[in-house]
Amino acid sequence: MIANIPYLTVAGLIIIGLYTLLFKKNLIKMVIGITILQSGVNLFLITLGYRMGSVAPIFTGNADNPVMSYPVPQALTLTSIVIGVAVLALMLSLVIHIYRHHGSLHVSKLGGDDQ
Amino acid sequence: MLAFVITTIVCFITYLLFTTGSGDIAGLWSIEELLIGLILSLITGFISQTVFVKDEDVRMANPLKWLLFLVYAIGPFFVSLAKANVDVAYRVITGKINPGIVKIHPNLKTDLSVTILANSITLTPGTLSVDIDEENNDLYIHWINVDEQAIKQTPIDCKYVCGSFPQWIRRIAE
Amino acid sequence: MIEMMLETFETGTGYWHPLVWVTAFVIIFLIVYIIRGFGEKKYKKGTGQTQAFLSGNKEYDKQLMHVQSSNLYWGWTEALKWIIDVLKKMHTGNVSDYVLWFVVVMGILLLFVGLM
Amino acid sequence: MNQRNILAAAFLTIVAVFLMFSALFMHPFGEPTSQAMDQYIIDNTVGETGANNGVTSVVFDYRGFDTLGEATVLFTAVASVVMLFRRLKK
Amino acid sequence: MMPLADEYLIVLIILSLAIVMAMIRIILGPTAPDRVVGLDTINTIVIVSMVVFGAIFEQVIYIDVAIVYALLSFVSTLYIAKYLQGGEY
Amino acid sequence: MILLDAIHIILPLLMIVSALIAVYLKDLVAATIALASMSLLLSLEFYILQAPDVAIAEAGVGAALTTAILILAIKATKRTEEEEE
Amino acid sequence: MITIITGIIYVLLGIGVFFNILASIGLLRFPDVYTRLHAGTKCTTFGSIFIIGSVIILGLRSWYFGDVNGSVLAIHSMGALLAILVTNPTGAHAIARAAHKSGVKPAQAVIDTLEKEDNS
Amino acid sequence: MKGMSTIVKTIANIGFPIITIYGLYVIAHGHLTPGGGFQGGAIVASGLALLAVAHGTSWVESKVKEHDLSMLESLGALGFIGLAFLGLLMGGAFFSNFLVDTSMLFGAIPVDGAANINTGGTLPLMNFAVGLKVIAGLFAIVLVMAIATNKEED
Amino acid sequence: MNIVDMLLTHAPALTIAIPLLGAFLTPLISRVSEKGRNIFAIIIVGITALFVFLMASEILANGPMTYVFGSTAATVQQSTVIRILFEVDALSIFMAIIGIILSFVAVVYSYAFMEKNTGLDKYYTLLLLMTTGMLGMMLTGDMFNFFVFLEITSIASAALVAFWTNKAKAVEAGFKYIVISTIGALFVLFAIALLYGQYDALNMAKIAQSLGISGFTFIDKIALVLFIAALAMKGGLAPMHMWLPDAYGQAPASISLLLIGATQASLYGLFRIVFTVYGEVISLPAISIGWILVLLGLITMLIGVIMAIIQTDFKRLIGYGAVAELGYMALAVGTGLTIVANADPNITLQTAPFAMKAITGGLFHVINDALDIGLLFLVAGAVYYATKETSLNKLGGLARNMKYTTIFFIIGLLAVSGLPPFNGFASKLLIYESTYQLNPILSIVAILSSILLLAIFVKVLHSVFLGPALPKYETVREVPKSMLLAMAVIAGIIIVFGLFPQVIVTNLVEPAANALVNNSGYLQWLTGGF
Repeated sequence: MIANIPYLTVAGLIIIGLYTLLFKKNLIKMVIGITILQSGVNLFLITLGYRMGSVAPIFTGNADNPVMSYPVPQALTLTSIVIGVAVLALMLSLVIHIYRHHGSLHVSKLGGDDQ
Repeated sequence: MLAFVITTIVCFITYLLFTTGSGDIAGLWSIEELLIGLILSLITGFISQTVFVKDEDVRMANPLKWLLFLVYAIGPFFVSLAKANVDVAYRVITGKINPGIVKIHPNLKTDLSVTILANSITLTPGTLSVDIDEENNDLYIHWINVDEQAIKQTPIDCKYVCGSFPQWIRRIAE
Repeated sequence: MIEMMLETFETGTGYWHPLVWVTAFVIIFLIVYIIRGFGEKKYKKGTGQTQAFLSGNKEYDKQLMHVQSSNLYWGWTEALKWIIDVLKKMHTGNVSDYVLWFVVVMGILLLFVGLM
Repeated sequence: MNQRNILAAAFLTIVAVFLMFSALFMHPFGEPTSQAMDQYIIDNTVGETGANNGVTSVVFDYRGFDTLGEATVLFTAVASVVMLFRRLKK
Repeated sequence: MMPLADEYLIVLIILSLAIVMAMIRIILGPTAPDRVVGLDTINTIVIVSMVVFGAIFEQVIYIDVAIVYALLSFVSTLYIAKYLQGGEY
Repeated sequence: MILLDAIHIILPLLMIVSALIAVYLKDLVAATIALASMSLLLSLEFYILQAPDVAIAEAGVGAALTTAILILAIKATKRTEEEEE
Repeated sequence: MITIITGIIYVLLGIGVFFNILASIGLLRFPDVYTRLHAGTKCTTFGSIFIIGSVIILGLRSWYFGDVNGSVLAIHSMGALLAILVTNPTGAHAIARAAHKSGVKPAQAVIDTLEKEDNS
Repeated sequence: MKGMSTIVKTIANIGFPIITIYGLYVIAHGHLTPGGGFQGGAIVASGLALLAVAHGTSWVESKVKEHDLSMLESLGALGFIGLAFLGLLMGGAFFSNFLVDTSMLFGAIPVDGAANINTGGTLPLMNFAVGLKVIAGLFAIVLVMAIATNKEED
Repeated sequence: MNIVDMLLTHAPALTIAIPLLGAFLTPLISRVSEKGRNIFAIIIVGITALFVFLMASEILANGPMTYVFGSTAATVQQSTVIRILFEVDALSIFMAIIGIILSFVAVVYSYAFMEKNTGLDKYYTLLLLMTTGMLGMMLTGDMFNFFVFLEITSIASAALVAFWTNKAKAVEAGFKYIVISTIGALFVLFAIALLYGQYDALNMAKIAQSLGISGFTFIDKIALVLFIAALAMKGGLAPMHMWLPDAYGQAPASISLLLIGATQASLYGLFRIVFTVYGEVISLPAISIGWILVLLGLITMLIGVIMAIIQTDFKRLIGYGAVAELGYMALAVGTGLTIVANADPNITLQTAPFAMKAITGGLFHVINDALDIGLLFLVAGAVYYATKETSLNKLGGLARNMKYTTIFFIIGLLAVSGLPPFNGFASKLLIYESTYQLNPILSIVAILSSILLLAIFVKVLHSVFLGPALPKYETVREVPKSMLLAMAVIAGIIIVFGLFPQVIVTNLVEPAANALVNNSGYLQWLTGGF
């Protein structure tokens, strides 16, 4: 109806996240990119469950059989958000450790042994 | 102990406010709600008794003080807030500013009263509390339109900056 | 169970029975052991026979004798230098390059599968 | 702009184009086409779980096991962070 | 939908203009405190929008979200402010 | 309904813009602020898409905790993003 | 009755929107952090009071007409408003203090007592 | 320098019980209104983080230790999985909602949308278990990372 | 209902719940006693292993088990699947057996290997969580649940890779691993969401059924590509394998062992998605998905061996060896998929026997790879434990002091390079002969990389164990008994599998291969009920 703009937003957020991961050289910036990517996926899940003119799937007892948005994607998104914050915390603590070892956050400090 | 009771009561009242419309007691609450609310308030009171109530603030338990606070909030405070906004509107449109940071000595004793004053100042005409001197509760105020006469003495007189607020607050919180 | 263990392992075109192999191994070991027994008589401990020699010279220091692993297969690495260099260049250890490879593979697969 | 960045930009563009296209092929926004699972849950959540909130009934009843997994993820993350900042010497 | 829904929606669309301007401040802001001010403004506007949306959808329980936001946006502001003023956590 | 649709268009655009700001800014604290504003708008979008549960979770996590953890990590490391090797 | 309330709501909404927009304009026009804080804090708070106030009036109206949900709407909106009123100035204070400590000077300042005392 | 200015401390002190009771309200009403264990837990944890930032980490450390938080988190997780096991024992399947539609505590089934806080079977109990776990877990993350920022190379 | 029946009914849930309970209890028990905690972890994994074997005997006798979480009532209501369910068929249980063996060996090995470190309560917690995640990925029949367990495994293993935080490289490897895992998992979630939006279902069987009805739409193709790319990255297929040597090389040896399980669980997810979920439509695209897998496998093998031959770090070298081994699986299963998918309609599995042989070989190689590479990692860990050194250039002459370790290494070496009579030979023989039927070049490349693997590990044997005894290592002693026991368990299994491959192939691998190829068995309960 409105040209699937929310889906395009999702695609946009995912592309911005991937762009950050590919082109930015700072570790914390990369973490931010992953957060953006995560937000895109979360938004996608929520948009899948939305129905035009619906209300949230919560029965308040004052309306008879309203159209309700889907509850399952919302539950999935909750799980996804928790997973997001868990991953974020772990990544940032690893970043702090990398900084303690190298004194820098540049991604090239993560050199392999093969060079 | 007193702190615990006060905290619990405050929490319980907050909880009751949030759960209006749940049942039939007084037209608003249900019995289960009250029970669970009481238990949760006890837990919260137990956790936060040491931070919520300082000894010098126990007098805030007096309901009269709250009434006074309400009067203050609706009366002088709201008027000043309205004035402040018109003032800021004027400055936004014209771009005329004459700012500076000044120091006032409101002569308040407790943390709570200073906090109320500072927040009131932040929301009222042309002033914004920037820093606080923790020893004698002096406030540093960013003043968007500095009065030339006021800055001749330091710390400057409160009446230029915040009108009658310190008196009100002393009556409320001390 | 035992019968199942002794079944032949069919692969479609061939088969493989490990017990046969093991039996062959045991027989070969026996033969080798017998041959070894022929030389045993002439071996005497405590003489120069037990000392190690390197092309007739005396053994070097242990540390010097140690062949480092990066020197092994020198010819192989030298011959395949071009491909090893390319591969080494690929393994930068840089995490954004890892993600790049992911995006590349995903792009190629999208082109191939998505357009079909 | 070295070789790597050109490669990255090219393939990122490909991926972007495909994602945008898939957005066009999705069902229209706000009008999901199939509804079997969710409609069942909406119809039965009060009767089967006794909860008004459909999301909570999904989170803790219909898909409670996912929530256990979610709690485990958080537990894992806390254990990991605490482990990473532990004291190394005894 | 509630009786005044359209008027409130127009209000919200105008408010999104305010969000755009605050976002410009986030882009431009020469120092980090400027950006925090922009964030604070967006915070307040979003809280207001949430309250208004709750009224528009006639779902009173939605207002809870606005309260949560009002209480918690403060936390992030404080963390940034504490970082900016220096010193240990 | 047309007005609600307009909001459904405006908010995603604002979100994209703030995500771009978060990527563009070199100062990591500023990037965090932009990320927080994106999280804020995302929460509002969830709210409009009739998912108040998720909006609360995103508010609690995105507004407060993500920002706090990111700021703590920046505090423990360093603030600016260096460009050269 | 209803038309009067509707009229009041229109007026409140108008004031609220005006001040919120003003806040953003001020945010763009003012020269430094402190003055921007003046705009960003006061005006948004004031605007929010009016917009949320209109919602509260709406809720009270429906409560008056016998809908219990109206009370919930009014009280919860009030809660949100109170939270804004408490946290906004405190946040502004924290930002101002942080800005001053991180070395941002007030632009066009005629006097800066705090700066003097820090140096002395 | 410890903590922030007096004003922030006072507001944090006043705000903390309010945030906590609100978070607990969200947890307890998880099956009635938006929210639930995770959201309420995140709110309370944010309140604790507010105290931590206002008063400084060392002040918090003098009140609560990180391994206490770990213990609390374990307890919450054990409560959650214990409820799941109870479902196995009493309801016949892992995670089955064995309390619903019994006349025990939390056991009633709401009639046409009039659910109350005592309906929902095991859902409110699970909400509380997850809430405890999330409070302890998220606050432990913030606390540990805040301590890590203070410590230099060891 | 007696107790055994009840345990059997609930075995799929208990397999996950018991290690989880153990993980939650570990911090509490760690307060009481350190040694008790170690024993407790071993006991927990042992009980889990019992449940896995109980389930295996049931499934191999009576076909797939399903377990519905949260209800005893039927899950299929109005032809939709509401609740989460575990669906354990022969393939799942085959993978679960591998996982639980690895986990058991790892926890026994850790007893002595890790004792000098701090933070061991968290270590054991995370190890149990990793086991949980791995088993969950293998047993679940629900898409989103798969994602959740994928994340549990990723987070726990990333933290464990960085366990030695004083080593910069370990922390870096952990960071790389978590970034890669998160991106992979997010794309998996995105693909799940795409499928969910299409069919409003999250159950794998239900999605497979819906896919069969609706055909192969564009969205399904995108989702398939995302699944393949993300899971192949998590499964370590080239050219997205680079995180693997980093992570394997820097983790503690017991964790490297478990990482093999995690990697193979991702690979299992890939196979499951391609064969079961997309099973109805997989032959539709003109370019077979099978060829993609074959190509990925070929590249993986070649890159793995060529990079391994120039490595100088013990564990990193084995990591590249593991990459090469992963290539074999992808190659074999891809070959099978190609033959199955591209066959004429009148050529069924019976007339195209090489497909079955290839898939059997691939799956058999999964367990062989886990054992062989696992044994090598344990030996590397033992060497590290004894000498605190992993650089091949500095090690030498250890065979004099570490006899048993040397013997275990030789067993691993021969097994991994596919020499008879060890288990690697049996599976590789199957792979060579079946890939030859598709294209001779494939089997030539496979044989070539086997030879190179032998060369690589002979190099390791020479530089670590043979050669003159270096004065630095004269005081080195044999490692403690529990580590030797762990290695001996794996070595024993290797020898048994090598001598009697037919037993394992008929009883475990062929049912698994049948379950993989035949998705109708997996979908059976949807139409027929329980």
